[in-house]
Amino acid sequence: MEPGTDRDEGTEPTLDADFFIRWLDAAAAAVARDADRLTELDAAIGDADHGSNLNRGFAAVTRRLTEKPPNAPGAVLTGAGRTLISSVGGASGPLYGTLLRRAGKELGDAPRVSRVQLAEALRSGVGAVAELGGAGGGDKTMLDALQPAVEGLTRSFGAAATAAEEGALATVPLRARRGRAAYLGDRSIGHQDPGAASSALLIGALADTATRAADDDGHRGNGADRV
Amino acid sequence: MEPGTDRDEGTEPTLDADFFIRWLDAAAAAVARDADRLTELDAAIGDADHGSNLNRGFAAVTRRLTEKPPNAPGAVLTGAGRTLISSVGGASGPLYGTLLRRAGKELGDAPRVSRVQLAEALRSGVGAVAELGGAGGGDKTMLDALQPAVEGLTRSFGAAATAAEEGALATVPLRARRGRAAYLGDRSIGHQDPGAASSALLIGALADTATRAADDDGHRGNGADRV
Amino acid sequence: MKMLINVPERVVEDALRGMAAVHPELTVDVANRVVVRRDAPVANKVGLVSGGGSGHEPLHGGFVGPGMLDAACPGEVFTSPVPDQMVRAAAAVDSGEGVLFIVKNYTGDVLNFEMAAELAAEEGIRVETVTVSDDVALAAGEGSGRRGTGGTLFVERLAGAVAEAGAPLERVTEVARRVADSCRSFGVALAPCSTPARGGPTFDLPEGELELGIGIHGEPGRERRGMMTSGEIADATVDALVNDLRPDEPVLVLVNGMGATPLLELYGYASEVMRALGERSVVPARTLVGDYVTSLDMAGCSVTLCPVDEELLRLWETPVRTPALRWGA
Amino acid sequence: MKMLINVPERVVEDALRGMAAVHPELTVDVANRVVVRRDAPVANKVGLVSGGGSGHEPLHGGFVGPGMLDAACPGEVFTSPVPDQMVRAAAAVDSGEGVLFIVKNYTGDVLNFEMAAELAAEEGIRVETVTVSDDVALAAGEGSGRRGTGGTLFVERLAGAVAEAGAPLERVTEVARRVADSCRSFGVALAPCSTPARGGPTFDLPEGELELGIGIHGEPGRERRGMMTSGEIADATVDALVNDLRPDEPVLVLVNGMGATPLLELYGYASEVMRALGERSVVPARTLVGDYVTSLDMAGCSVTLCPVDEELLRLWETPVRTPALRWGA
Ligand SMILES: Nc1ncnc2c1ncn2[C@@H]1O[C@H](COP(=O)(O)OP(=O)(O)O)[C@@H](O)[C@H]1O
Ligand SMILES: Nc1ncnc2c1ncn2[C@@H]1O[C@H](COP(=O)(O)OP(=O)(O)O)[C@@H](O)[C@H]1O
Ligand SMILES: [Mg+2]
Ligand SMILES: [Mg+2]
Ligand SMILES: [Mg+2]
Ligand SMILES: [Mg+2]
Repeated sequence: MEPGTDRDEGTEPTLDADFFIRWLDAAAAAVARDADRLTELDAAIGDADHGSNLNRGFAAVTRRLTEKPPNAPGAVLTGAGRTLISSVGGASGPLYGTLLRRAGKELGDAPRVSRVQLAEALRSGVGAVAELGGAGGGDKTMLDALQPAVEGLTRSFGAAATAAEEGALATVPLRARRGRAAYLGDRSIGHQDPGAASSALLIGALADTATRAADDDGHRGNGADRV
Repeated sequence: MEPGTDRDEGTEPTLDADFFIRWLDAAAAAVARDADRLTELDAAIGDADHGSNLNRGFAAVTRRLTEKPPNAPGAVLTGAGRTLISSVGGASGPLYGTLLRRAGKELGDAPRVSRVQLAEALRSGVGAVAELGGAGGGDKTMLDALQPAVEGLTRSFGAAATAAEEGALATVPLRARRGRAAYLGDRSIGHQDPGAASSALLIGALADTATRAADDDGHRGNGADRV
Repeated sequence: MKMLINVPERVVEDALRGMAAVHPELTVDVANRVVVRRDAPVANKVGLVSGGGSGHEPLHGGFVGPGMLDAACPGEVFTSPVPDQMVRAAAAVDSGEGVLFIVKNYTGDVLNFEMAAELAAEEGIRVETVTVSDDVALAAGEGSGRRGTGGTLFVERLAGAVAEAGAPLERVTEVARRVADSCRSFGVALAPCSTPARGGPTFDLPEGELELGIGIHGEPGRERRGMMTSGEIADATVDALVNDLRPDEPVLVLVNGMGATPLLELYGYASEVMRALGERSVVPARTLVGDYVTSLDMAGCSVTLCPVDEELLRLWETPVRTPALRWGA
Repeated sequence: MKMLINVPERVVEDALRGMAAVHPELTVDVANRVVVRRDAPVANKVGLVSGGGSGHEPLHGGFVGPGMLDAACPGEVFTSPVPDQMVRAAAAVDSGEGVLFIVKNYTGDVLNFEMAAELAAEEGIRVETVTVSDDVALAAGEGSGRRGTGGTLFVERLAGAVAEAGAPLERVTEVARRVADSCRSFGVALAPCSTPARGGPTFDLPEGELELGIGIHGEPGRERRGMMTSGEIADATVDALVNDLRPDEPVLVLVNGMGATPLLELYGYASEVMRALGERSVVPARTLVGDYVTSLDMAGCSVTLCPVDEELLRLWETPVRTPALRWGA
């Protein structure tokens, strides 16, 4: 059973560093699995590298988290953000890196955070992405999945995943105004934005991790504790 | 009716400069028509240019013969040979050029020559080709069509054409020992030599011209006179 | 799509090992992906650093050496490098006179160099950045702005020449910016390229069609048309360039192959470009013909015009000694 | 197959007009197809003339200039030039010191240059001829003999260097012959080329297969194999070279792209070639990486080794100034 969907805030588990590590590992697995699909999407309106870019970056994140796992959610995210910046390159590297770094900084060194706190931290992160890249909603970028995801996350993990997925699909009819796809003008219409698709994967991994944590929680109380 | 096939030598028409010009024009037409086929043959075991090489050369020959038609068979052939040497390039340019120049020189400045005289002149030409290129019969070159053609021509125009055609086809199972096809070693086996194929075209054009001359001769005595 | 590689993941690393093996005049840090001229930092000289995704060779690594770049940072294929590379390069080439970053205008390159500039500044290195956005296939100022393509060669060369002469950072930046602002490029693809990661073409381009206004990353162009002759392509290209910027000075011309177009064809195309320029009263001062800013094995070509006054032309002529551009040395 | 051309029949003429337009340091006779260095005939200097079918650019026109060729005669695509061209070139470059013909060993080239040498001699020009037959894919002395490929670059450069230094015809010929006799090349194709006249590939090469021991005219190779890695290709290539001639001197190395192979891949291949040479105790003295002796848009590569003593290495280093090979000038 997913935390937050059928309980009130007060009884939803809080999230520790281990939860965040498992989230990013799940994200890495999802990216590895879907790398070819992301690259295909990028081939249509970009330069055919988004899948391999993120795969390289998240593999580095997983390595780093395994080697020295941080012990606070904030540190997990800032570390992962720095790793993405140092290993991805391209547009998505600094953007995803900034998303996670800024969110991590917002979380500070609290050992546990709530879903709502995470939502607020990600909201800051998404703001930083918008500022860095100069894009807004509807420009056919990762923001079109991330912005609704943050709103969803204030309600529940499941709502975040659904919103991200819908946001990603909603980029199909849009005309790109930022990033490489913008070079295509009207020819960008009719294709899903690869960054929005990968954002949906990351948020999907978050929701999956929360579901699994809640299930485990029912059995042996692993990682996510009641507040 | 073809001259020489059903008459004895004495009644066969002799060949004047005009006959030689019409032969080379017919050869040019045949080469133009079959250029793609020759190039395809060359693609299989050479460098895919034999058709365009000869086409360029014979077009130049036709132009030259139209501009200033020589008035002796020998001059027609030496001029055509020089033109081929100056316009074809490749292996076939010097070889065909030498064939015609040498044959032309043999014919000297006689205003008319017999078929047998032509056969002897071409025999010298073929010898010069063998000397220049260092090839012999069975090496899978133009010689495999030209040598039997000369023998055939001592009997009749038709026999020359048939022998050239058979000689060209007989190059298929051979392993090339000269020219570009030799680089392929055993992989040259199973393909017809493009130069042998073009030689068959040239000799075929000779026979056709003779046939047409004989026909015309029946009607209005054009070009080929009784000796 | 067959490639002369070991494994797709190691293409850039292998190429850098090759550069290290055959260019003793360069220091190639394969692990950290930085190519530096052997004698860096050169005393009293501004350091020039560029970089970008790989797949455009000889750009940028082939342009490292006296009279051009001090360092290049190659990213993965078609992926901008990461800030760590530029910071390392800046540290390696800074003699105390500061460093100029030359950046092609792609979101990825811009963002990564931006981060690098911040980090380098934190380490006490003076950094200026000049962005090249010369591709007239795109309207200026719209969306992501214009892409940086062939003009980069002229910026790197002319800024490199003035830096080699000992000019201060402000002056080198000014020259680079002037060149970046006045260069114009336009490219055409006859066949798409294939990236090692993808193993196949980045877009479909049927027989009998071409793409006008392509980028250098396998992006499709702005417009697809029926096949054109080399003369027609030259007219369309020169029109696009001259309509955007009618040069009143002589121009340096780059007739650039995208990778798979034979030099025989490229020289034929150059003759049509020269004709088209002449018909529009544009005066070529110097012309380069060859593969300089490529897109892997794409078939096609681009043309770049770089207006020059006497000073820039003089700078162009000064000695340059790099793997891919060399004269007077 | 799309090409950047006007019409197939005019490809060579168009390219020559392009060379004429962009290389003021050359005299390009488009109608007669001769490319001559502008200052020819150079007093007291032996003239060097080469030529062959077009489609191998920059060979030979791109190698005309001080320190290399005095003239080049381009034939039709993959078709040797005609004697008239070589005779004209010889007359244009002969200062009275005589002329050396550098000929790649193909029946067509050999025969046409032979006729030209006779005609030039009739005009009172002293002519020597050196034939390059460096391709170890073929057994020496069999059939048409070995083809001339990448080694031609070394013959043209080293003979050009000694001619530039004022050596007499005998000495220039001797150097050219020594180099021609000791060079070895081996080439591999990953994809065939397409000639303009044919408009499509000259042979079929299915996905997943390559050709070992190819020529530079779109001829298929001696052996077809399943696809190999760049390291495996380097081993096969260096084995073929070293088994034929184990060099006891250092070697000049040419890692040559056939036309469509990206420079990124070629540098990666160069690193494998360097490894393979090292493992077989062959010492590279200098290495060139790039497209020098190409085969239109063929994908693939060749390697040429040219053993050098100190004298040849010194000649190699002297200034050369041609469109495609330039240093020290
Ligand atoms: N200015 C921007 N703001 C937000 N997202 C952007 C921006 N530019 C690009 N993106 C995102 O990055 C994705 C492309 O990432 P990627 O392919 O890894 O980088 P690159 O475009 O450099 O190859 C796009 O699909 C888009 O979602
Ligand atoms: N040494 C030779 N002797 C006789 N004929 C030869 C010789 N070498 C080549 N040929 C002929 O020339 C033909 C090829 O001509 P062509 O394709 O025009 O020239 P190239 O081989 O230079 O491209 C071959 O098919 C062969 O018949
Ligand atoms: Mg991308
Ligand atoms: Mg041929
Ligand atoms: Mg990219
Ligand atoms: Mg040929």
